[in-house]
Amino acid sequence: MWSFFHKLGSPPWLYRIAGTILRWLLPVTIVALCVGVTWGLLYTAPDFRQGNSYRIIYIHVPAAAVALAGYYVMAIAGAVSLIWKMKMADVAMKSCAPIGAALTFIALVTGSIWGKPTWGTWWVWDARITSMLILLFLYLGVVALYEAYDNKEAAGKACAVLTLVGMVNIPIIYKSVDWWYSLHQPASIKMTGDTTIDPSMLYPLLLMIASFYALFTCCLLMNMRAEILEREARTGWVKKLALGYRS
Amino acid sequence: MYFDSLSAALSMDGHGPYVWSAYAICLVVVALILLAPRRRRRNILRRLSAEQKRQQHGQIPGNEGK
Amino acid sequence: MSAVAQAPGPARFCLVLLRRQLTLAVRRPIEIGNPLLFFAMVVALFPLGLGPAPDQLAGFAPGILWIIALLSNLLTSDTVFRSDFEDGSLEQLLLAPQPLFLSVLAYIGAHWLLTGLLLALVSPVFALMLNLSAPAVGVLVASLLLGTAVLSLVGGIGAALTVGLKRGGMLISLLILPFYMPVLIFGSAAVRNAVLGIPATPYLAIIAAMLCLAIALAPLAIAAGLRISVDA
Amino acid sequence: MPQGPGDSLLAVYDLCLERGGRELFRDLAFEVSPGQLLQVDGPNGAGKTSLLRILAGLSRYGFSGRVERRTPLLYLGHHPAVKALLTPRENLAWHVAGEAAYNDGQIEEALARVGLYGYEDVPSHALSAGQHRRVNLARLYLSHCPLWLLDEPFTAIDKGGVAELETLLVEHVGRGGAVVLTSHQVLRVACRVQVLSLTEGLLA
Repeated sequence: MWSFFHKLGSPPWLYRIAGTILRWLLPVTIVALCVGVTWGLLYTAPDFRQGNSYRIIYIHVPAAAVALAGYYVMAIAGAVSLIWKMKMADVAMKSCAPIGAALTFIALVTGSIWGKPTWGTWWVWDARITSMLILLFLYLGVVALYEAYDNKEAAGKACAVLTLVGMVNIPIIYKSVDWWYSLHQPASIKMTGDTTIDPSMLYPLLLMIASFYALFTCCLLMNMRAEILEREARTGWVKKLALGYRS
Repeated sequence: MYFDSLSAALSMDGHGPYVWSAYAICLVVVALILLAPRRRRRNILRRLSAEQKRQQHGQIPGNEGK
Repeated sequence: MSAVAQAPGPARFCLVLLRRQLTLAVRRPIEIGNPLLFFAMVVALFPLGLGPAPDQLAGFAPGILWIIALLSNLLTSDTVFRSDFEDGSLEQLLLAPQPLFLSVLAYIGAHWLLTGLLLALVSPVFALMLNLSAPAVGVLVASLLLGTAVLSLVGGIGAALTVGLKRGGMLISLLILPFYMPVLIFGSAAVRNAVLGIPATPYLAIIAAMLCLAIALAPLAIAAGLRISVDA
Repeated sequence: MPQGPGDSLLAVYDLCLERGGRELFRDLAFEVSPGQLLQVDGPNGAGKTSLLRILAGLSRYGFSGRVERRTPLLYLGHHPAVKALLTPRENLAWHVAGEAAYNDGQIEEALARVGLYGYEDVPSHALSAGQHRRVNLARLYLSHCPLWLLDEPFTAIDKGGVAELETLLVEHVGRGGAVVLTSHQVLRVACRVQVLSLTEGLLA
């Protein structure tokens, strides 16, 4: 068990194992994404109320779910890097932020596009949407803070603190926005009703959610590999690696 | 296949532009987050290998050990 | 060696720091006046932008007053640790034998006394300028008293994380504005309830709960942030 | 003063520091014992200030190795930590280092010893940079910390001040304290000065 943690902290090992995982996970992810998208777009029946526009659900919901989960991954990595001073956790945390921001962006944009035919407006200040917007700000804040520091080691620590503060705050933000919304207007538009979803729609959705998790993992590993190379550029193993690299 | 024809799939009873644009934006962003780290990693490796070649050919004394 | 003098206890040290911060502020009164002036001027902006119709202004008043309080707090948060960082006092504070997470409470407390408390005390004047109904004024003051303390604590986290950076001013807004939002929501909701004649105490209680949480956790984050900033 | 190897005030093991891909020093190991005056020497950029900050505990990462601090210490950095809006007296009485509460008499005496007699209640912004340094040095007369870490203490101090400071260092070492300082100057003191060169290691 401890030797595994020890290995996890070793950059060359992590770089290599991430490469091995990516070699099969990346193709699987891309195939799963293609299958899921085709299935959802072309092979499912339209929703009886929303018509065909509901097909956006196959990217909207997975993106939103993984964007939220990504924040927790980032926070856990940040905590590990702060508590056990593990440099690779720092790398993981730094690599999470841009992916999370991208996924949050996808969720917001697709949600907005979905809203137009369904609600007749591009944007409503609904609790979920507002808290997703705030989540995007949190991700961008981490990216901005990281870039602002010249000393990257300090940048990692500062971002870890910020992420942990955000972790405490996300439930508060979510709850507050929820109450704020219920204060303003009746819940005329409900995104998550109790309507049981038909299995023919559920399976492609589950496939897409799984693929987005895999996509997040792939991007995370790829970002981490690049980050490891940059940080370890002066070490022998990276030099050897670069020597074998044919441009 | 749910749709009868390609044009039906494209229009989706009037919802086509929304659905397809959402998927297109998603595709672009996903492609970006997949390709950016790949490019970054390649650039780093290329830069490092170029640096090493320069050092080998340049024969700067005292620099090999660094 | 001679008898070693005892280092002051954490509580006494906090009082010393608080006195030091307040003296520093009093010797440069314009720094105290600036947030209040800002408050007054932005209040004057809203009727110009929204139109001077009294009913309309009264409807927006809770939100307007809270947003301005939030912004003036944001603008001053950046300065909490900056001068101490620049003249080396912060290093000495970090080396002090007293626990840092208690010492920073003195800094935050001074910041709150100089911005939040004063804003809350002068806010009735501006509330009347915006035609806020009289019963809501009391709730406004109470919500500002509690809420700005949360803002100061959260702002302190942002200040601690960005104090080592040359251009922290813009970044700090990006970092801490998301965390300000819950306070804004409950603060303005409390005032709005008071305007409508609905009891506002539940919202005030929530802000007080957030204050308790912030007092418990924010000093830890501020202390960690300061150690990182001084180290960078 | 009799001393065993165990009662050192500060011990450093295997200290290595790398900045920006460049190794500043490696495998640094030494102990600072009561009665020791250690001068850290090295060219600009050799890592003297970094070493002192690591010893003080202000730098907590970016280096490998271990530092054991066994006693309260007093660190004086490049910045004087003097607030321009406070008088020298207030600066010392409310000092953020929080070592001890000093009474007026002690503060006046310390200020007099650094040559600031009569300036106790003048706002510090009316004082010169050298006088700010002197206010900061007054802490040395007040402090009861056995270990002093001084980063370039002679900067902006005139000749007389340097001589007085050197006397103070000798006194402190004689009382069983220890001093680690960085300086390019050769110390003219009446006690043994150990020199730690960051490029060549511990010299006699």
